Amino acid sequence: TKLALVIPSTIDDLAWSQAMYQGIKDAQTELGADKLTFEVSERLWNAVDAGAAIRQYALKGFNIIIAHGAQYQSLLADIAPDFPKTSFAYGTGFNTPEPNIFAYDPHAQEGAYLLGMLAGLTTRSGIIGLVGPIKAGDAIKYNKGFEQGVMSVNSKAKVRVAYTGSFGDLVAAGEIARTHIKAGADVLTGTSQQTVGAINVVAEKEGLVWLSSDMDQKSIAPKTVLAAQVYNFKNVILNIVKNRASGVYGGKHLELSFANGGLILNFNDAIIGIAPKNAREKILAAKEKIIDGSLKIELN
Amino acid sequence: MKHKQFSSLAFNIGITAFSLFIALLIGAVLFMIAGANPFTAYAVMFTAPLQDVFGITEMFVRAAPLLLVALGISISFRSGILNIGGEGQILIGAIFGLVVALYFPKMHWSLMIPLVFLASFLGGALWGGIAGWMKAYLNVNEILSTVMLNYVAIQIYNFLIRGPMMDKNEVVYGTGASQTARIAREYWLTKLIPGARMHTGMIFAVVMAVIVFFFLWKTIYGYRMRAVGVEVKAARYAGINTKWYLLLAMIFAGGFAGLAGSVEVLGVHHMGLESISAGYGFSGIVVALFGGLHPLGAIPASIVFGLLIVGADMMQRAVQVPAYIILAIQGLIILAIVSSNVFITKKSMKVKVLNLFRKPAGRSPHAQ
Amino acid sequence: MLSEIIIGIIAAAIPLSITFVLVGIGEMFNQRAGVFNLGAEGIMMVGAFLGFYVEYIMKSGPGSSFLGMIAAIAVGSLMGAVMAVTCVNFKAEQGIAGIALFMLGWGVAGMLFRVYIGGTTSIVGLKALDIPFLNSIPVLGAILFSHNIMVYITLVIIPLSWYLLNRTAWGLKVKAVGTAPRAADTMGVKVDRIRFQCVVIGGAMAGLAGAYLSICQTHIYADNITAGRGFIAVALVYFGKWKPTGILWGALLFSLAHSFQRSIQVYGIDFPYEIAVMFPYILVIAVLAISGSSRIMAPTMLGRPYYREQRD
Amino acid sequence: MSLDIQNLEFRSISKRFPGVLACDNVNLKLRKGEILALLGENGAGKTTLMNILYGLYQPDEGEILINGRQVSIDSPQKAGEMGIGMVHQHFMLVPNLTVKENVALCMYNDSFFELDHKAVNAKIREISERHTIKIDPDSYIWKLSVGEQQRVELIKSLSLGANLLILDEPTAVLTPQETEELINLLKEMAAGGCSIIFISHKLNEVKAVSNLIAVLRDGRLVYHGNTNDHSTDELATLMAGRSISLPVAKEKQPSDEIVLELQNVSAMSDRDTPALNKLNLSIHRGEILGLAGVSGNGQTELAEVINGLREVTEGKILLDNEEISNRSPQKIINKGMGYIPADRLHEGTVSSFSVKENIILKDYANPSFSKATFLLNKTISDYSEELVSKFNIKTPGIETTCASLSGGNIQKVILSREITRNPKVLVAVYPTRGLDLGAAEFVHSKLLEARDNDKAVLLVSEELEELMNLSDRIAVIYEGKILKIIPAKEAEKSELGLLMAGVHNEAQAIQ
Ligand SMILES: Nc1ncnc2c1ncn2[C@@H]1O[C@H](COP(=O)(O)OP(=O)(O)OP(=O)(O)O)[C@@H](O)[C@H]1O
Ligand SMILES: Nc1ncnc2c1ncn2[C@@H]1O[C@H](COP(=O)(O)OP(=O)(O)OP(=O)(O)O)[C@@H](O)[C@H]1O
Ligand SMILES: [Mg+2]
Ligand SMILES: [Mg+2]
Repeated sequence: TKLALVIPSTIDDLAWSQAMYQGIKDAQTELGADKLTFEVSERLWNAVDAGAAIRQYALKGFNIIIAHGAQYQSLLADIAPDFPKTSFAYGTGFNTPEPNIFAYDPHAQEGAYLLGMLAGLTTRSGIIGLVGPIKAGDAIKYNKGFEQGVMSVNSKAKVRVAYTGSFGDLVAAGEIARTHIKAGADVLTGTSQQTVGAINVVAEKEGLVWLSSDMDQKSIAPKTVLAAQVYNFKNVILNIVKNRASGVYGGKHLELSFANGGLILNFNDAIIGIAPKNAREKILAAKEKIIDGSLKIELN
Repeated sequence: MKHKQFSSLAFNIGITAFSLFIALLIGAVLFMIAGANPFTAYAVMFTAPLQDVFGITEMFVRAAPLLLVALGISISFRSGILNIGGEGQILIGAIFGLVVALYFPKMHWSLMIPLVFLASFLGGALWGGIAGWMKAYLNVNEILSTVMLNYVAIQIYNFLIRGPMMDKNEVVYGTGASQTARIAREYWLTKLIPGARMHTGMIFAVVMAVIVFFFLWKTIYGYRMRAVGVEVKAARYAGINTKWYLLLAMIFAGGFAGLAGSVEVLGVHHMGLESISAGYGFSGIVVALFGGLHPLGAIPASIVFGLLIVGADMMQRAVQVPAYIILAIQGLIILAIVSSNVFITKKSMKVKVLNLFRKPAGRSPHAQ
Repeated sequence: MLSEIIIGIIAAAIPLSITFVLVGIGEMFNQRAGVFNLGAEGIMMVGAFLGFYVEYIMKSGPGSSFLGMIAAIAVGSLMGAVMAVTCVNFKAEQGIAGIALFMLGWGVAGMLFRVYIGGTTSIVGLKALDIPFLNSIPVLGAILFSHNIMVYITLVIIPLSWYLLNRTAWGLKVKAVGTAPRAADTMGVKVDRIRFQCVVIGGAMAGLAGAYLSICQTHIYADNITAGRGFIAVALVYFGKWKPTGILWGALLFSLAHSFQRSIQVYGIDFPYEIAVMFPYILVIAVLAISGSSRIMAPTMLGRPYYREQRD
Repeated sequence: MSLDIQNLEFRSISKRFPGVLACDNVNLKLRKGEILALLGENGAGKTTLMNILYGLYQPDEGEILINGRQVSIDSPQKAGEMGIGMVHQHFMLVPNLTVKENVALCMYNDSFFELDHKAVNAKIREISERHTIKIDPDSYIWKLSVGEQQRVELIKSLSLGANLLILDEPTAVLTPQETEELINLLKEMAAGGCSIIFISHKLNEVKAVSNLIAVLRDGRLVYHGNTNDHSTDELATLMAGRSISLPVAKEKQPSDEIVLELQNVSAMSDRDTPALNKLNLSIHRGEILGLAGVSGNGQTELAEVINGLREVTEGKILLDNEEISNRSPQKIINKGMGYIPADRLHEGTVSSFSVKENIILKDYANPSFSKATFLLNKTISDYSEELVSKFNIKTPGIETTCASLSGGNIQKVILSREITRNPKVLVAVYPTRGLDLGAAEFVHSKLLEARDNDKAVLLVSEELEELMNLSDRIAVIYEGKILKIIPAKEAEKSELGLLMAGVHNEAQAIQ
């Protein structure tokens, strides 16, 4: 199977794009390098360039084309009918406008809820800072889940949200983190590729904690990143390959949740001691409830 | 005479080829650093887009908005204003167009499309006009205001497409991607070739180029704008309301960028998306200057630039190098071409080069 | 509490403004000499990368930070020289060349980062140093005496550049070459040489500003780390009317507005964050609109290459 | 390494520009201490030849020899090093620097840091005292009048101590007194061993100052010899290839009808100092009113105020009894105003526009040149061709940009436009500044023709002869006020001279 990946940012952004890149690599390892080959086109945040790339991949006979962003949905809707034997996939999304389009949908709110619990339990100042890119899409899902998680364990805690207005301005993200810290936040979190800027600022002071999403960002700040919600896109890829093998080229809504292993929660064992002793147990219990459906997270 | 013309053409081609060669040579180093074969890379870059329908059509998909932006830039440059606010003007134009296309009562496409164009022209004109007004009446430098207004426009645009204008379904399903609903299919610009994205926008842009040409060189308004552009004092002396024409120039510059916005909406995306301006506001400046700030010159310039974008993009996928290399190569090529230009247009520089070949011993005043 | 917030806002603004001041002063020199360099952003990216890279391979430590900065200055000068060769020697259209340089810089920085580092990592960089005694002065201590070393170096660069421009023969030549190159030529000033020097200085400063971002401010390098700051800096040169102090005020105003805007968001005053984010940009335009214009300073031949044998 | 220039020789110098052969095989010699006057019509190639000597242009063919040795002067720097100085026809000053800084730029063009303001001040003081050139060293150039700028040019070249000095029409903007002083200065310098090349269209100056004469016509050297061998009339004939005599106004009874009237008009200058101070003036139909005055006394401001280009802060201006003060320039043009501005390069023409486009600068919207906003290219071209030949404008074609024309020819473009437009009132500011005699003759006759056609003309000039030849009445302006108006036939140079210096009654004169 030949797979092509189109991403808005880069394969080393430690966030959304890298998570997918990692997922494909993992899938490749599992299937064998001869069973799955892939190519990547990066930095295609604008839809015109992405459209050209997707169409060209389709023309060149790639079997699976993953357009890794919600903004690519309409592009796929335009292109897919011309290539009925090719599977297209995009996410975050639910809508499958053509029979050969998959939509994948990480339930960012689930992990966010758990990270929120951890934040609520860990914070001493009672102030938690959230560094947002722009107020849309996954960022909203994440923020909503996170706030509910905090409230479920610590109703006195304050979650403060501030946005940079862009996805890629890591200096601005760092400055927002700094402002949060000055204002008393001791636990911080956020989404999008710019957060590396924020993590580094948080890491400057000991005792402050970052909770990361999309990828485990522990690698750049091993003493700061306390826990991470990781998107396990490997399952999405394997799922698509399996579907194709059974003659289904698309039309499915593939969710990533704790229930199906699409989401993974990582704790940083080296510093987990910062959190209260029973935090891990509480969170794992909540995770089970999310999996069995007894804990619902409101999105509206 | 014939011989002279031929040798001067040969010189021009030679000098351009030479500078391109230097640029590509430097680029080759980058390819080698990235672990790719520069020869295959270049071969793909310059020939792939021209080899199939896909490549050629994609070139025109890029050329259309580039040309429109470049037209506006040409007008404002000719009036002495450097407009680097194309990005913002495209976005505001797109939003105005989207409002009409999404929320106006249904009507026949032949009414709707011109209406959308008009709206986005007005939107872009408004955005450009702010900078123009501040320049003419408040003496605010246009580079400052247009750079700043770009950021403001991005925020407004994003606010609208993720807020009030967001696709209702995004709310219903909770995905919340910042995009508007799709525009009704009958309002889309017709695709010229089945299976490819090329649409009638390029034809529209070329027609606009011809109109702008007539406007600038054959009408009294164009005359006034050009006069204001090169010599404000003389223009005032001639009775021209210089402030108003500075403003008008920015209104046109913004308006054309706005048109590029609606061409992208109606022709390519069919909805409002993030980063719809796609850097055209900047590359449009390059296209306009390559076109000699002449509306007709901008037509080939936009096509060549379209080739450069599409070719580099294809090359990146063909040889699997980091996408950054596209930017670097494009930058190098542009630098090479602008650098060689002076040897073509300025006699004294040309002579210097020729002397290098002719008389290695140095210039002799006796030479005939 | 409120006064603490205000002090915080001001203290945060100062290190932010340094990037703009550095690029702005460099750009001021090349604009004063008549060359308009839109490529500052690209140069910054290369400077940010190389500064980061040098420190990275030298495994950190303040010495390596300084080496990184020097490397950034060197590579910035090199890119300035590229700009100068095209625009001064080859008289290329400055608008195009600047945008091309921006693309080149972004591309080269991104690519080298991918090839030689490969993923986001962090370095130690230069941290803010609390100057003993001075930093415990109430109010002023927090605002002025708790920054990284580059802040203080920049505060020296400002009067230095003023001096260069206004008190030396070279400064006279720069001003002459930007407003009346032909006159300067007849007075024995080597127009293209002065312009070349200024563009190289502009490049060096942009390179340094880039390294400031990666080494002093974020301690990482990532794609698009400059995020348009080079363009803002170019705009602020106009705000500052080609004067070092003017550029400083512009940069401070813009940075203050940003740090104010962020505080407002963080302290949770409820209104659309887009308006907060837009605020600094609008403020800068508005302030310029209210303040008048000055005629004497503008380099009137900005963007116009000089040909000796052409009448204009 | 300033050379002691004993001998200077141009050998077979040719220089081509697109469409013109500006210098055509010129051979010329000059010895130490001589003053050579270079004559020729506008566009003959004088400036070009001098620019070649000064290293600004490179000759296409030929060589320059100094003391018998071939030299290559490939830049003005090189020329400066060799001791060649030049006062350019269009001033070479940096407007946003002060006088002092401009001089410093010349003195320290080789140093990086070193800038000794005291030394510069001393130099300026020394030069201005020795040659009685009045100037404020701390004033910005852009604040100076054209005449003052000319003085700065002189100081600049003198400060460098050139031993070959080129002066390209230095007297075009000087008052008669200043001219006289300059001539004395040049003679003094020549006596001290400096060689001088002097370009002027004013033949009496040429006679007064030079030993040698060279005449260029269409780029070719047509005469080279001693000044004393010819009278001014003969020189004029040599230059133009025909005899020239400037016309003089025939007496005529002007009508009583006032066409243009200024009542208590005040205005500010660019420097924000009062330029016009409750000025009163009226011009009758069919008369030429000459305005005499030393440059900087409000002449340009007066002209600008009349044309709506400068704000009137107080008072009224009436054209045909209709108020036009602070109206838009377009409205005033439409009411029948014509204007020949002093700044021909940047105000009277759009320098990067073609000759053709400049000829219709005020009439492009006129129904005869445009229909439904479209310019009528053919009509415009025909009209331009007609004016170019009628006014004898030397240009490769009507598509050539104005910037590449010679100074005199740019002036002719403006003249042709303003006079042919046939306005009710014509404001002409220094209309013959820099024009060759033939052209000046032409302008004068055109101005007289306008008067005879019942137009009202306001003629601003510093040349008393011109004023006395053409005007019906002469008004003298001083510090923004009209001191006195004298009928031209009663005017005397000495009285005008005193009035221009601000002395306006006998008692004062005696003091
Ligand atoms: N740089 C240039 N580019 C194009 N044409 C030029 C240039 N310099 C001079 N010429 C042309 O060369 C010819 C001679 O010009 P030049 O300025 O030497 O005349 P001039 O004798 O000094 O006239 P004037 O008395 O009007 O100053 C003119 O036709 C002019 O148009
Ligand atoms: N090279 C220049 N650069 C900038 N401004 C100039 C320049 N030359 C003149 N000006 C300005 O233009 C205006 C008109 O100049 P001009 O010298 O003609 O004024 P003036 O004082 O009325 O003298 P005149 O008696 O010659 O009319 C002045 O205010 C002067 O400051
Ligand atoms: Mg001349
Ligand atoms: Mg005056």
